[in-house]
Amino acid sequence: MSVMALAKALGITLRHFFSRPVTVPYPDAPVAIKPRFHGRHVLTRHPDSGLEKCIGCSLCAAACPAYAIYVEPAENDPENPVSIGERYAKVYEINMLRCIFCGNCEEACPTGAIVLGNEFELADYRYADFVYTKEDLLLDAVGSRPQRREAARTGKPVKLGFEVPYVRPELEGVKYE
Amino acid sequence: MIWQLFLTAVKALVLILALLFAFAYITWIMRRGLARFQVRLGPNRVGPFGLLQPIADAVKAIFKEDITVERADRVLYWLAPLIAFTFALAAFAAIPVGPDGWVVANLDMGVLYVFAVSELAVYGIFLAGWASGSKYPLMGGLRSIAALVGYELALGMAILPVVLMTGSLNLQDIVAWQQKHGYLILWQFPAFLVYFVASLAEMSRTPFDFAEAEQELVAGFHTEYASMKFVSFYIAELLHWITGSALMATLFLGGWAAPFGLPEVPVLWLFLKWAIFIFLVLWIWASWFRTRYDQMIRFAWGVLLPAATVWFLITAYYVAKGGAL
Amino acid sequence: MIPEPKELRTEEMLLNMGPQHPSTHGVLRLVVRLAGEEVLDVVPHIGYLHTGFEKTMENRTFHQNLTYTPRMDYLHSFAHDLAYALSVEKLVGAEVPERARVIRVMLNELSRIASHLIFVATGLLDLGAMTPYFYAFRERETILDLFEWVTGQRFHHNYIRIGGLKEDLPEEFPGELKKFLDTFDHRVDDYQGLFVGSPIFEGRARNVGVIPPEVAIAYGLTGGSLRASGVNYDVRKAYPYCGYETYDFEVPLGERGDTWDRMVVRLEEMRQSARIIRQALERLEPGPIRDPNPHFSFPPKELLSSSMEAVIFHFKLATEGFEVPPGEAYVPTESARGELGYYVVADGGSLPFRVKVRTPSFFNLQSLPEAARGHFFQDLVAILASFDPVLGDVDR
Amino acid sequence: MIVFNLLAGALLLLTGFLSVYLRNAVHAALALAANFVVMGTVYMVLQARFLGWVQIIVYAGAIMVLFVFVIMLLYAAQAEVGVDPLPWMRRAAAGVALAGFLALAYAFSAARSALGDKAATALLQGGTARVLGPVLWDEWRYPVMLVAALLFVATVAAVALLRPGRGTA
Amino acid sequence: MSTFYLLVSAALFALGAYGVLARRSAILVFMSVELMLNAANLALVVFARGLGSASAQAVALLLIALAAAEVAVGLALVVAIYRTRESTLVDDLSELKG
Amino acid sequence: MDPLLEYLNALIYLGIAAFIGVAMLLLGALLGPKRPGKTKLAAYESGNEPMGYIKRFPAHFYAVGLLFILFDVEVAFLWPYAVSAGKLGLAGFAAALLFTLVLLLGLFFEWRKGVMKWDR
Amino acid sequence: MRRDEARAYALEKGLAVREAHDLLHIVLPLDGLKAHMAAFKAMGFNYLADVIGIDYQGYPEETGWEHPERFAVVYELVSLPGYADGDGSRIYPRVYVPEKRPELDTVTDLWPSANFPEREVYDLFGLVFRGHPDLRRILMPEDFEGHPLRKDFPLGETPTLFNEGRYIDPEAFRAGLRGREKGLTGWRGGRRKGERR
Amino acid sequence: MGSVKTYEEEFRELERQGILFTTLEKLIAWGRSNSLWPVTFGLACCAIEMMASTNARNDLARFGSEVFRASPRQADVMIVAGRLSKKMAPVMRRVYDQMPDPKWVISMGACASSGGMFNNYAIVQSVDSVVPVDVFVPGCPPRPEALIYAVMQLQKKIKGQAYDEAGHRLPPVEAWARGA
Ligand code: SF4
Ligand code: SF4
Ligand code: SF4
Repeated sequence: MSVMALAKALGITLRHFFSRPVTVPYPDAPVAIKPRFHGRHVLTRHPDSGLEKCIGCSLCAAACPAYAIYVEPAENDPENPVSIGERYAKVYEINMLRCIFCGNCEEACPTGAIVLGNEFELADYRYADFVYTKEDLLLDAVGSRPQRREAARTGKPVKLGFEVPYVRPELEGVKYE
Repeated sequence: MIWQLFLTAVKALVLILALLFAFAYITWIMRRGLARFQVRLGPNRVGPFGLLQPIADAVKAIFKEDITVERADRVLYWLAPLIAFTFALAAFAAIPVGPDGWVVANLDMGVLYVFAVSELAVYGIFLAGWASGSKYPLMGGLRSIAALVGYELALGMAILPVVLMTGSLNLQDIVAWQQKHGYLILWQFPAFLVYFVASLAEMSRTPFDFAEAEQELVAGFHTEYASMKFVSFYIAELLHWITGSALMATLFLGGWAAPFGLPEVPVLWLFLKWAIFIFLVLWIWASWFRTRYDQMIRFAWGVLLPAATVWFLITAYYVAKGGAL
Repeated sequence: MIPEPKELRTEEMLLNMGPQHPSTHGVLRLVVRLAGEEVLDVVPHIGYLHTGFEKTMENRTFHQNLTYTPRMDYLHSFAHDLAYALSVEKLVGAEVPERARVIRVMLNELSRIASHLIFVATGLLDLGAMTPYFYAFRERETILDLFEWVTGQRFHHNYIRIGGLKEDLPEEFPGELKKFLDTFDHRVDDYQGLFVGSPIFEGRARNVGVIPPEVAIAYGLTGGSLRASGVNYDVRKAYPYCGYETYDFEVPLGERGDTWDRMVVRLEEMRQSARIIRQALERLEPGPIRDPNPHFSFPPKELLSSSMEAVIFHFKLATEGFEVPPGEAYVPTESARGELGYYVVADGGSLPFRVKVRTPSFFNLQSLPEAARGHFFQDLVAILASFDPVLGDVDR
Repeated sequence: MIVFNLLAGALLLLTGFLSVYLRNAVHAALALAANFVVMGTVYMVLQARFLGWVQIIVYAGAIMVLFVFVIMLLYAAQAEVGVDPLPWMRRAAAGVALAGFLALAYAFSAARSALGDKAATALLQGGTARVLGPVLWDEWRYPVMLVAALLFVATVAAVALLRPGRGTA
Repeated sequence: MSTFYLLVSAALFALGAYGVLARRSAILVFMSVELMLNAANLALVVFARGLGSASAQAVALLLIALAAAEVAVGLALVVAIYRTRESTLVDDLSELKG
Repeated sequence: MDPLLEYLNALIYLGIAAFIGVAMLLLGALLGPKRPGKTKLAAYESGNEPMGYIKRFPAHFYAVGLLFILFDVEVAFLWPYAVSAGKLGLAGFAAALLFTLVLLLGLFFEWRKGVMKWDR
Repeated sequence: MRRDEARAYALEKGLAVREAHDLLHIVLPLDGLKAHMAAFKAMGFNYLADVIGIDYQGYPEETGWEHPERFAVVYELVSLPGYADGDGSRIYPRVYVPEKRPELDTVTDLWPSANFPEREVYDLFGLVFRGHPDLRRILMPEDFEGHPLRKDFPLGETPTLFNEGRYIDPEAFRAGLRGREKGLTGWRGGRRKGERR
Repeated sequence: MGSVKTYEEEFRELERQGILFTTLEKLIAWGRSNSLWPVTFGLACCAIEMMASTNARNDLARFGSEVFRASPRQADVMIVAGRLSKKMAPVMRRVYDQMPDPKWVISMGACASSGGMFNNYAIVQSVDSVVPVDVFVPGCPPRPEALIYAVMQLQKKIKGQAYDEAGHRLPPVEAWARGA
């Protein structure tokens, strides 16, 4: 009886021995992340005009429980506007180390400017390198800082570790090559 | 004479290197094998299929800082890994991997040699535990004694019927006997069972791996060991597994003798039979729990030892009656 | 040196187990008084993970605090979100729509399964079996994927909102969940086959760490550990919330209150949770997922471009948060570890005046010395594991 | 052979000396264990191979392990117990030992004539188990039975002395 | 060769005797006794070789068994005494008598 | 060939093994970096200051350990029997039987005495 | 229901009773705490679910909740359903502890489960439980000074750093958000400059 | 340390001369980077993701790092996973000190790296102030793949192929550079 139980355990493990491993070979094969995944933030642009959506209202900063967002607004030049609103974010910085990827900023943003994207490969070496500025966040920037740094050094394109098999309306315009 | 000695030395060197190589790859097999039981891949990124993984580990270990802890008993702290390492390697010297000449030391009482070595090997572990001057290792060391006290007798009692049947303590003879009369696992299945269970304890593999139970004793007796000293223990630990499996293959599965009248190839058959036991141990490792050391001692004395003794008497009667083949 | 005989009189030794120890489930420190390998006494020292949750939450808005709650019990994180939301909802008088309640139950049970899976994984790992760890984590990974579908986070969801949920379930979700449930039952059978009945497991767990019901209650044990002692106390049955009373499930009970019972009870609970999820799936009717009261609910994004009122509410909510009428509320809930509740004191402002979390692990840990005394050191690990403490839950 | 003998003799004396000299009990016990191992090999060389193995298995493997074990139990981290007594005592002991050595050496040298180095080693055939088997279990059958009885008595005695189950102490 | 080992045996015996007399800890005294026993055994084996007598070896084997029994009882005694007296020093043992 | 030669072989083997062991340890000791420190060399105790020394370590199984010696001797006696059992015939078997039974009796006795019971 | 029993008991003894949000609060006097608690235990409240410390400093007066002393300790007593004759009643007796002499009696002898939570209250609020078997700090390090959950203990925030020396000081930032003073965002309620499409 | 030049000294010298990474150095760096055994230092939620990174799905073992050593003596990298409270900081420092050189630290998660959302009296705001950190991993918790990416970043660093934003090459072992 009890020996049977031992044998049963052996049987179960043996069955698994001959089943396929469930391992995702991550760096070689991309990870399929889900549409709502909370990854690195993206500052989106208006699809038609190409203007930034962010109007520098700081609601995201206010909603952030970790106080990881710094926004400094400035008035738009009416001739040559940066954003769709009256004002735009002159400085928009996120301290990625502080950020907990909760999505409160996304929820609080009235214009849908800040969206949590897909990049999760953010590991880097220096504390100071984690303050992502507008360039790093605007939607043309692909990958994380270390990834883009490496791409620049080696001359190869950024290799992203995930694939995006679905459409995310709020991320329109973001291209992952 | 000199030539003889030289030959021995060469053989010994080859065997040791082979064993170390086997160790290196047994870590790989272990990691990959366990991984397969656990539906994952295991090391596969260092070299093709992760085959260079053991080498990377070795390189790292060699260039790692070596620590001698302050409270340690310095002499023993250094001696312990050496003892563990040497005795772990030792047992294989008597195991024949092929017909005459394919053994480093064809001892006329090879079984006793193996038996003695397996007892002495405990010193290494035990002293390591004590010499570290720290609590977790001490407990690990004591548990190794507990294990010894449990398995050693059952081990001896389980070999006795084999010796009875074959009438020899020489491993080469035992293999030859099996070549003639069929594998001992068929004749001596109860003895094999007892031997197998006791061997698991001797190799300190899963149901009986409490001497280094990570969940309780951090890393057991080698908690305070770093760098190559730790590696020595690691080698010793896995070599027990390698040697124990080879020994079981020799004692009960006909050793290097080819099965089913297939052609004799010295190392090959032993290797294949050995692989069976390696897998078996790995399989059990992946499937079962760890016992408590008192339960193991009780099991060994209350079940294994009486069972082995009774079986010994049965075999003895059979042999004494003149039934020996 | 000749040791003085008097000095030698003691055979006891004090051993630190933890904070950095592979099987203290985090950063628990146990000072163990041992005679050889026999445990004479255990003194848990906690606080190595004290994070200052309660103080910090006093300085964040009620809304922001939803990001703090899951991080206490990171295994069954959804239960904390839920318990906090329930307390605050009681204070603000929010009406949670039916669909949201069903989804909450569903995700709560899913999260409970994930937590119990870790329990099985680590509990059996502490008993020396490696493989269940990987099997359990495989299933857990699937659950986390499901959560990622819904909430975008693997286990710190930030999905519950006061008065409902952040957003609706994605369309694919029910199908994926069903797929998971279909395989899950076999998986539980697998875990069961790996340990229940095995003589080694019996030897390690039977009659080890027995807690009789009186002792359990005196020391404040709740959850599966209490039920293993045979006390039929499950908050989901005793103080139903979120409509648990309408679901058909059983509360598995143990008989002896030993490690064995505590392990098996939780295994059974996983099955029951799966059952609840199935029922919840059937009840999933379309409908609103949030109390539309603009006082504490973000207005839908679409409204922002059309309704000025919505914009104002939105701005106020995002910056100041919402005000909660003064009062004190507590709603007990059942987390994977036992009774969990948030005692929230509001002073009429938008920050809570005081949040006290009644975390089950904190109380459960008090029974550990009772259970472990007189057993082998080797068993202490198993007993501790069978209580399923989460140190974030203990230390807050 | 000579080399081996000299080496073994030296090792025996050294480890023997260490075992009575070292102050750390565990070290002393280890020295003794080493002594026994060497002694076992010496037995083997002396045409008593089986005896040699038994020496290693029983003495070095079982008895000394248990010795070390008990020492560790009793002294754990501070095995410095082998302190020597008063100097005069030590000197007296040394004197006694020396006298014993001389007496024995004399006795042995007297007995030596009876032996001769080339003595009947062939009869022993290396003293393997196969040689000893019939001797032990035929000629010496009754003493062996006596030993069994003795072991049984020892079992009883040890158990009685330890009074197990009397708690942890 | 015989002579050499006989001398070694005598020396070991003497060392053992020294240990018995000079050591204070019961366990260490015990160990010295073992050393003496072994020295005796060594002499026996040498004689066995000289005489070509397997019987002498059998005696040696029996001696080992005796020694083992003695150790088992002796260690049990030491441990038992330790339990009650919490000491293994021989001097303290002598107090038992008086 | 003298079988003792094989013993020499074993000795050589052991010597080489030990040599390799020493070489390995030395290699490790010499090649790694050296940055000792007080805490680094202190005993590990789960990240705490070690608390006190171990004075005496009661282990429940020393009774079993002592019995182990006795049974080990028993097995030692049985080896010669095992190799010559056929030659000794039934008379030898009777002796062995008696011998073993006496010891089994001992085992039974100690079992009854509760040597193996350490639970409360 | 034991809850009604407890209410009746409280009214009979002249204790202040308040029911809100389904909770039954009973204010016990500091001196008679132990006796009343024992009475509750005798009534069948066999389970102490929690001991909650609250520091009412700065609690607005106008809310209608009066708090005579700075500290309060709220006990959560349950008659545990599923065990013996428990019926699931919960009551929340509380006792106010003055700031000057922050001492009260322990209830560990009635409910051993009060051990940890009382230590926690001692640790975080500095209220001393007389007769507690082992009153040591539990969450904070032994050598920690102060009692963090007191309202006058600073939260101890550090600024979040950004590039070029910019930073957010959480304290000031929060204050700005709540509209009491002008913070970083400059938002003080009312409408902002909106967006233009 | 006597006349035997340790690897570390040699290493420093080579670095000074700018001819780091000879063949031997390359071999060593390769060995080290491919055999990173972490010490179990799980503190909070991130520890669960650390465990998850060893599980069947993600299998950190593929990088030769599955051997989570409970004893710091045998570990090469400490993955600080979770929030480090001030009560725990000395313990962690001690465990770190007890690791043999060379050793690396991965600070996993927002809490360990910067205090994250727990900006308060109890939590150490960045592990970097206690031990030298080699790689920071943002995320709360970082998903297992992010940890794997961090391990790969660390491997790059050990091999001397890591640069920071300003373009400086980073020392393979942070502790040596900082003299911690
Ligand atoms: S995701 Fe959360 S933590 Fe991160 S910036 Fe947005 S609000 Fe702050
Ligand atoms: S991102 Fe959105 S919330 Fe943040 S400043 Fe820009 S518009 Fe405002
Ligand atoms: S970073 Fe997030 S997940 Fe990690 S420990 Fe902190 S709160 Fe937990």
